[in-house]
Amino acid sequence: MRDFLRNPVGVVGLVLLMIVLVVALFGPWLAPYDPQLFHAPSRLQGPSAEFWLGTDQYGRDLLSRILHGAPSTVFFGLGATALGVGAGSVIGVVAGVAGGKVDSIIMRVLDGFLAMPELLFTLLIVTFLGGGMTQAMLAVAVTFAPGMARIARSAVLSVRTREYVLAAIARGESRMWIVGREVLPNALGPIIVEATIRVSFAIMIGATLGFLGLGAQPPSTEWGLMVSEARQFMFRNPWCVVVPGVAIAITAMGFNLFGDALRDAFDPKRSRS
Amino acid sequence: MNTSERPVLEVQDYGLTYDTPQGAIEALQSVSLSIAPGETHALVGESGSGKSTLAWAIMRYLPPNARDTGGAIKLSGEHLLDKSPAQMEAVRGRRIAMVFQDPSASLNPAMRMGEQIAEVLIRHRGMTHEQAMAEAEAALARTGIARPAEMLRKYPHEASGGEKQRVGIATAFACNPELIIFDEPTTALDILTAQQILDLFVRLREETGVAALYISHDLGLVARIADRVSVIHQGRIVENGLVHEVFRDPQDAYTRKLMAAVPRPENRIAVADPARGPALMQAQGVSVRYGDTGWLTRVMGRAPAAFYGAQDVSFDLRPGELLGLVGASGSGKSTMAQVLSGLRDFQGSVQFGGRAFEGRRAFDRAYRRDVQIVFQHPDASLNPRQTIGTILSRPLRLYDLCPGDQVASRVRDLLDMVLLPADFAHRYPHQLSGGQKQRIAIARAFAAEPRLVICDEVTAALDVSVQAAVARLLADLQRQSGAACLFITHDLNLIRQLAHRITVMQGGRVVDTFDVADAESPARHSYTRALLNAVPVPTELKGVTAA
Amino acid sequence: QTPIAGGTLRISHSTRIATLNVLSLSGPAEYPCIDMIYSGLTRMGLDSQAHPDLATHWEASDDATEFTFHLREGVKFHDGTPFTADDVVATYTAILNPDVPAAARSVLTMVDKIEALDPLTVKFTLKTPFADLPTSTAHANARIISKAALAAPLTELDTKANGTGPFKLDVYDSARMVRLVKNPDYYQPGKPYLDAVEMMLFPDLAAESANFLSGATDVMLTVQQAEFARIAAAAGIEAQRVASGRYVCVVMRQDTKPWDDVRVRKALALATDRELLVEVILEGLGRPAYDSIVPPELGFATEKPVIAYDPEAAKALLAEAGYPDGITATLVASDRPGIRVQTAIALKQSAAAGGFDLTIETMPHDTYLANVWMKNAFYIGYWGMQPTIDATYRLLLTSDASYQDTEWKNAEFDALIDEGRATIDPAKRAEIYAKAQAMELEDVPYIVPFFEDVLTASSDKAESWGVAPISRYFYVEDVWLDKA
Amino acid sequence: MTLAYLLRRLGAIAIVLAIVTLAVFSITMVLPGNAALMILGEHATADSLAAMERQLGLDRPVWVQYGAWVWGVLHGDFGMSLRLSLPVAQVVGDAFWNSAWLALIALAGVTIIAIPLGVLAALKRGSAWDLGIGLLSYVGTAMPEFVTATLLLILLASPEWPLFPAGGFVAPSESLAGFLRHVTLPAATLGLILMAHISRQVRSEMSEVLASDHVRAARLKGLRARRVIWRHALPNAMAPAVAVISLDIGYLLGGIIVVEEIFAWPGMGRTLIYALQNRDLPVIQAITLTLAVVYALSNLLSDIVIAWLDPRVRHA
Ligand SMILES: Nc1ncnc2c1ncn2[C@@H]1O[C@H](COP(=O)(O)OP(=O)(O)OP(=O)(O)O)[C@@H](O)[C@H]1O
Ligand SMILES: Nc1ncnc2c1ncn2[C@@H]1O[C@H](COP(=O)(O)OP(=O)(O)OP(=O)(O)O)[C@@H](O)[C@H]1O
Ligand SMILES: [Mg+2]
Ligand SMILES: [Mg+2]
Repeated sequence: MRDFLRNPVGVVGLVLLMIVLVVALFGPWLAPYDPQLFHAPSRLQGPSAEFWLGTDQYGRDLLSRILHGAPSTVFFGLGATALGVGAGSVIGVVAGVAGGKVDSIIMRVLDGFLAMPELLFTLLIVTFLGGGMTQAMLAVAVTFAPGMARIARSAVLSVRTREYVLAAIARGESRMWIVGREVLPNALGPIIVEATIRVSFAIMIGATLGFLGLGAQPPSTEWGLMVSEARQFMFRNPWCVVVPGVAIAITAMGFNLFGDALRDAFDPKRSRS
Repeated sequence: MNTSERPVLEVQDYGLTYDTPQGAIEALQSVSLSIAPGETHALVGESGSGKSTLAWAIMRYLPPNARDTGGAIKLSGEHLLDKSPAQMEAVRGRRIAMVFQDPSASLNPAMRMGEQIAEVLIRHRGMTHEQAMAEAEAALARTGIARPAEMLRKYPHEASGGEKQRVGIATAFACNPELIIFDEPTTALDILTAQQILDLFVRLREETGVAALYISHDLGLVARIADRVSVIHQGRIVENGLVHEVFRDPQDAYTRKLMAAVPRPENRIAVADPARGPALMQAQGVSVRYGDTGWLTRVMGRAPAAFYGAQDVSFDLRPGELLGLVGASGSGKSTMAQVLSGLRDFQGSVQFGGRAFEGRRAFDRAYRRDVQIVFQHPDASLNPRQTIGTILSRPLRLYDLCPGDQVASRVRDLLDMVLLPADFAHRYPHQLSGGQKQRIAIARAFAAEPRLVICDEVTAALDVSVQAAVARLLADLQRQSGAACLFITHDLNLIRQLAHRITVMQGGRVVDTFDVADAESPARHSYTRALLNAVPVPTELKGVTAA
Repeated sequence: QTPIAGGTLRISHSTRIATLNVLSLSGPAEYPCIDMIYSGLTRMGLDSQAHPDLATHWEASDDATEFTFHLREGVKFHDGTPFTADDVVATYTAILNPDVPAAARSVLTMVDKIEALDPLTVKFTLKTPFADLPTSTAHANARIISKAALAAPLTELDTKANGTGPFKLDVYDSARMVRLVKNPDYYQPGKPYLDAVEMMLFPDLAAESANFLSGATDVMLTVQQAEFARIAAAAGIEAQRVASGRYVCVVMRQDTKPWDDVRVRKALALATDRELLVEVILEGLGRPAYDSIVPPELGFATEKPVIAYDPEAAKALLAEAGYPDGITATLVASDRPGIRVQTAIALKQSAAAGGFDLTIETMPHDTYLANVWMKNAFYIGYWGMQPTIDATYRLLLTSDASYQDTEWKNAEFDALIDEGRATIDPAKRAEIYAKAQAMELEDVPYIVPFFEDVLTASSDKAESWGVAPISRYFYVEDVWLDKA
Repeated sequence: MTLAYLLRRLGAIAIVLAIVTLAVFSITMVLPGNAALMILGEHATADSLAAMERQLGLDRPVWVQYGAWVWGVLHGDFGMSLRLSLPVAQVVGDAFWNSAWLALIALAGVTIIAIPLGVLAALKRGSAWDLGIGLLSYVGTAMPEFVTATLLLILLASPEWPLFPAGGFVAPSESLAGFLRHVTLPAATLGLILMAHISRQVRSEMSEVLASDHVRAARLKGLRARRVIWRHALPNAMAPAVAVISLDIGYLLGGIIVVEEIFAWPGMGRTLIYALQNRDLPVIQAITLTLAVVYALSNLLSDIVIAWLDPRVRHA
């Protein structure tokens, strides 16, 4: 952890992440206005004392909308990642631990999934599921699972041949003990690191789906949707697209930096260089 | 040798410091040494003593956090410390060349080896590409490679370690430098190849009369090839002189300690010969096949060809005995260790304590308790996420060796047994040194109160002095517990100190088994003889007694 | 100013011209194409009346069950074949054939028989009286196709077009551009003025307006409300705002609670802040509507009383209807076009004060069409302007309407509409339709918050560019380019 | 890297494609509504809907439709678009080239800029250069394409100050200058993320290689810095970087969907979204198939390039 805090990337990531999490947890209480409330006379205004970040085409307060949208945006990322990483890891760990035929079959199937560009895959699934926040989350999770399974599997494989695992096998430990106490705790590092970085991808894909009209639906305050709804007005009031856009970027960057720093902290080879 | 000539290399009172976040590390402190033309000067010392640092300092190739703290380095009288980076570029490879420890890592994997020799000639001797290639071929021929022209066209991964090291040596000699620095050029090679490289070094030195700085931690080897030796300890030269004088009469305590640690066959540290009786363990016709993969993998075309890692191996072990298992790299030693500790499927049968086991799944809990294994890498054999206490208590709980409330005290006993303080129980493996970790691994094996302990190169990753201590500890534990031991190693001197009998493997088969006392007997298998001859016998050290 | 002949008019549009199949197409950019390529028997004018096109004049029998159309002489199809009554018969036979997907069929269901009396005379015999038949024959999808083309596989109509209109098809590329060239044999002498028209696809609205403003295109077929002010203000640009009867409506199925109670519907009407909706959704480019689907432009339209935004009254009405705590409902809106969702969002805000707690469910258009449209109890509809009151009501409100989605079925109302059809005397018709409109207002089958203006823009150089309120007729043959 | 290996890889690709088409087909079949409904929209009456379904062949059983489709594809006939009155081959063919131009320009531009940037950052670790490049790459990776695109539009294509067109397409055959003006913003949008990713990757691989024993050995042979960097370090850093670039192509193929949608670029992405919205199954099929093929082939190509860069792989 000390390593982590000495790394400027980690510190910046941590600070951004803290801000994002505070906003995600308390945003709705911090918001000065109801995010759906129209202030018709003040439509499409830039920042002012009344509306700190300006207003959108309906005269809704952008700051309030951003604050309200934070939970859905952030928890979308976390949820999709958790689901995808969870499912993927289970598959990967099973493949890695089982080895042999089970492993080859699982890996071949995953290869098939990985043969499609990520966003295309998500797009098809979300079309299939019918659009909407939950559906988009599921779609992202499904997209993530094969890649995660690979990472989990290779983490397990690299640990599985470590000598302390061999020692446990030679000692005659039970399978449960070996997987649960010797392999998993040591394979978790790369999985967690990858998961953290993927949160930022999930947030970006979620926002992109919102933008394409396949994710969150109006009048949700999801940030990608906010950009998409306001796009028509971007030249009349750039704030209404810049504000949610930057919010997405900051959030994604927070997770990204944090994950990178975590990776460095976990991987002594990188952190030394 | 004419020592009155101007020295090729002179290091005077040189110091170097690394700046790190934890503070400055004084890696070298007022180091002085001087190498005369034609002289081979050995630099010995344990890991981390500053040997490589001195080599980099001479080459003026240092990481950004390194800082000269004084003194001078002169090459044939020219001050190297004053040279600009561009000037040093012209010195490196041209006037001082270097041969590295790991030939696999020090060659560019994406470039044909011919190019890698030729580029030095093009750079320093202004040759055209054709001339350089012709010259490279000649240089390679001088290293005794059978088909040099062919070798030039190969990529590094297509050559063996020995061949790669020959390319490295040919490159170093290519521009007739004044000085060549050898940084442990044989440690990454197996015994027989190392022997050949050493012979090559001696021959080329004689032919060219080049001065050499030879870095090593192997005193036996140094004794054979060097004229003078400097002993370095924690960045200081503690002793310096002609090899035979230093070794005959070491002045410094550290030198003496180093020398005492050198394994010598005649210094037996083995337990007394066990009583001859029925065998404790017998391997009968054990074979292991590698590379048998499923049809799916084969269809997908990723399967390497299958082959035998061990074939029809038979040997036995008596109660309380220490059997040495030796052989070149890849001869199947670890494979046998894995078979016996139930880590690998095999054909044939293993008998233990009167019971026969056919195949890995036949091994039961009782067998697994009786047979314990210790691995080579201390870093990898302890779970980094468990404390030492947890690690050591695991066999106790698993085999129900003592009541739950006594586990902690038994762990303390175990730590005590391997000469470590009791409070280590709360530490994590990364807070221990390599030697300490290896002791924990040994303690864990003995915690199960086994009847057989398999040690797979347990000393290979350790420093010479630590090696000796670990070997002694092992013998002590064996004496206390009466367990038998299968000791796998490359180090023939060490095994002759430790073992009662030695089994030799080559290419997956057992070729020879003999009593230690019969090692020099003419009845030995030719391969055994080759192995024994390849070991640099530290003759110069003979008079020295163990501390 | 005398028109100058020559030049290429570049019209930008943002939706694809996915097909030129005049029988079935419905895209906003497809209509101008067929309006240029094909002619109908009649054609709607800017005055929302049927005018002669291929038919120079027509007579109706007194009971409005027989119509005789006299065709224009000497008209040729683009391929040179002459236009005759047989083509008219073939076209209408195809439209009425249930095996052919034809959009005009719904306004021609009363047609029983079409006969060619001679090469230049066609007679329609109707099953029921229908005074507005010439308006139906002006239906944008009822243009005359040659008999030969109808004999070939109908899918060829998608990409080939052989009409009698002012322009001929030159290039059809549904992904980028449709290019039409002057038909020198057009029946109006001297017209069209233009040598060619290019329909250029700009799928991105920002790109479209940027190109239009920079002069890369001459006409912007449809201007978005959000951009109208900016474009209107630009130099050298004439932006047009055509009052139209296009509307968004809130569908409330009257066989489903709570919408079966007229008080609830009226409460929602009172809770709809029409001024606000016109302001934020239409940017003021439209007019509040007061829950009749009949726009003021149509003949026989009556003046509708203003319904002021009165959330308190709405609450009171709800309480009276037995919902003192208000009503919670899910309002479905398809994601296309965007105005549906916008209306839903604004309505949610506006109705909240009136005791309606609306949850908005937005969904892809395909799902909406398959699962919600004509099925759900509460959703947003969106319709274009119809040419007549009869067409307007028969589309949605009569019991046998094509898209009867409210279950508001009223025999008296049906009878009135039937009677209106059969009545040729305008005064009498006005009386009948006034009654029908009053019934509609009484019962509030739909909430109609506003009528949306048709917005278009042209460069100063493109003279006489215009769009009819029913944005399906464009009169491009009158347009000319002032190169000065 | 033998012919047999290539054939096997191609075989594996074919199997994956078969699965992909079946999956897409089933997905579209399960969805409510169909192309006929989408064409007629709210003008659909029961009889015209039925007529339209008959005309489009949607009234046939599902497996017959799939079978017919597969049969056609095997004969090189992708059928007619249900919505666009054009043969699918033409719709997708045109779109493919438009996308390919965009993707290749983005990729080429990025490789030309990102690789030297990565090398520079690795050589000057810890310097302002390194920091700047690192910052760029972090910002680049954190911005979804639609945000980058929107920002670029606001900055460089605002109606008041239109440096670049806000979208649209001009064929290079029509006007090269026009094409370049139009391609700049979409390519830059795609490029930013790619650049961030590739330069970061090159930097990290390059730092690793620069710290490796063999580069040290090359330096200690007295070779000139230029040769050490370009001949010894870069080729070894490129192999892993190429692997990442090929993964980035997967990203690129996805990113193109969004970017084309925003900049109204008449390519595969935009066509795909249009086809998805209109339930134009043959077009959806053809596009997913094409994208999957491109992705698979680019992976194969990258493996070949890696083998060419790294003799250890070549001989494996
Ligand atoms: N770049 C560096 N920064 C900080 N400390 C360093 C650096 N390089 C080496 N050291 C430290 O300097 C000391 C001398 O290292 P050096 O590599 O010279 O030892 P050595 O004698 O060659 O060891 P070995 O036998 O293991 O090769 C060690 O304590 C090492 O940890
Ligand atoms: N898991 C494995 N899969 C395939 N081949 C293996 C595997 N483990 C070992 N081998 C091969 O089997 C042979 C014997 O290996 P083994 O590890 O037993 O040798 P060793 O004598 O222990 O060598 P070293 O001295 O290098 O440790 C070697 O050729 C090795 O490459
Ligand atoms: Mg060293
Ligand atoms: Mg081994």
